[in-house]
Amino acid sequence: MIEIVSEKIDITKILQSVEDNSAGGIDMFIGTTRDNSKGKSVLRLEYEAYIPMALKKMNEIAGEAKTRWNIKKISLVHRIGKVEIGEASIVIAVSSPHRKEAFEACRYAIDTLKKIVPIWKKEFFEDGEVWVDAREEKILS
Amino acid sequence: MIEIVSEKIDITKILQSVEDNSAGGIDMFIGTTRDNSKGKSVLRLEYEAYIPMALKKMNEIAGEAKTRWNIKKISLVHRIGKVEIGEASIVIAVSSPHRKEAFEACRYAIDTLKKIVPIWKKEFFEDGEVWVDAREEKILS
Amino acid sequence: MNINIKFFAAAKEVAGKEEMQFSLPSSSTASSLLDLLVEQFPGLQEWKQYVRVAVNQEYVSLDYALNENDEVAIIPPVSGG
Amino acid sequence: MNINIKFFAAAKEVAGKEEMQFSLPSSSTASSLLDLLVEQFPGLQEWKQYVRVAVNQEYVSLDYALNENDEVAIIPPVSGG
Repeated sequence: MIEIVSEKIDITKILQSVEDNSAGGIDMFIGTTRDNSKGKSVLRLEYEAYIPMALKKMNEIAGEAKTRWNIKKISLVHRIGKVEIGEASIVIAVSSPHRKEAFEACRYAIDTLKKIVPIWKKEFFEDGEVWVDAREEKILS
Repeated sequence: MIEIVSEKIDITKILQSVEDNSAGGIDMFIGTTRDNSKGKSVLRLEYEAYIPMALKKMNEIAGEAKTRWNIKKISLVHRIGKVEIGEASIVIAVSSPHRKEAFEACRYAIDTLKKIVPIWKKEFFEDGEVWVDAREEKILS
Repeated sequence: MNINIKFFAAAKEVAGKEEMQFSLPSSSTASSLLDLLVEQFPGLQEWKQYVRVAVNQEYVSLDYALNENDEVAIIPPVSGG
Repeated sequence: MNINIKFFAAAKEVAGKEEMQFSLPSSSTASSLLDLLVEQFPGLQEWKQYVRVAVNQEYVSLDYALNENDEVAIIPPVSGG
């Protein structure tokens, strides 16, 4: 399940999408919007995507994860548009016979998504708004 | 939220238990019962716990994770009794400002739980039943 | 002195019971308790080198000196998760 | 030749538009397109060294030779997740 959605992400549906009777473990990463950024209070966030290319890259990440690790199923769902504080902007789930591979593939997927998938986050503060430049955040997140 | 339950694990409730507006990521591990073990078909599983000591050790793991990593909240819920194939036996969730720490703390928690928490799994096959000895599984899971 | 013993998983099946009271010479250790248990339940012999002993819900080493009314648990290799 | 350009995020705000048609000498590269875009939208200058160029939804290097009707996207540093 590789999707970009503009509504609240349905986590239960994503979990079901990776269930597999031969899987012993599922690792799920849920990225949520923080109420602060570089010491400033964040009011809300908006995400924008180059949708067809983003989906293509998300599919490539899923395929590469399946090549590198013995995993059963992998799902990546990104939300775009306005996302309230505390809500999920990205959910990645990976099922695998053995947990080590689920963890590693899930971490690979989120790390790679943050580098290559054309999606952008804008943070809204009391005194303005700014497109986040992930290069500055490398050390942090 | 540190619990041992005998009913189906409520994953949504666990997710809510670690939500935090200053957290940027949640990593959740869900251990599910596989339909096979060492090449044999598994019909079902049962878990038994030394409940008070298991809860004590689960609390220690949560405390140690909070000491080692900058995490916000951590929940560990283990199910005991009969668990059907594909159902969750363990769910661990960790929220953290930055995802690296959520992943590492979650992995630490499940790895350590499997070593020190007094809970045992019995596998039921067509031709018998056996208490799983995790020492044999070290290489596998 | 009297201690309370709890058996779990494979140890419970070998002992045929979940718990029992056990009388021990004073200044007995976890190790000497295990020896006595193997005498009473010979099937525990093959588990002896693998089980851990917990006293009052904490793992202890084999030279741990038991006390009256300790809650002692025989912990086979765990397999939770 | 004509190509279609899409702008995103900060680049979209600097250009003041989401997409446009652009006429280029044939055998233009991604690099020469960026130079022309900076001429037209001087605010892009500060982004020039950070943006990546995607052609038909695939990242390309700066010496990539563009073709008629290519879909070219100007990709500022991404920040999804």
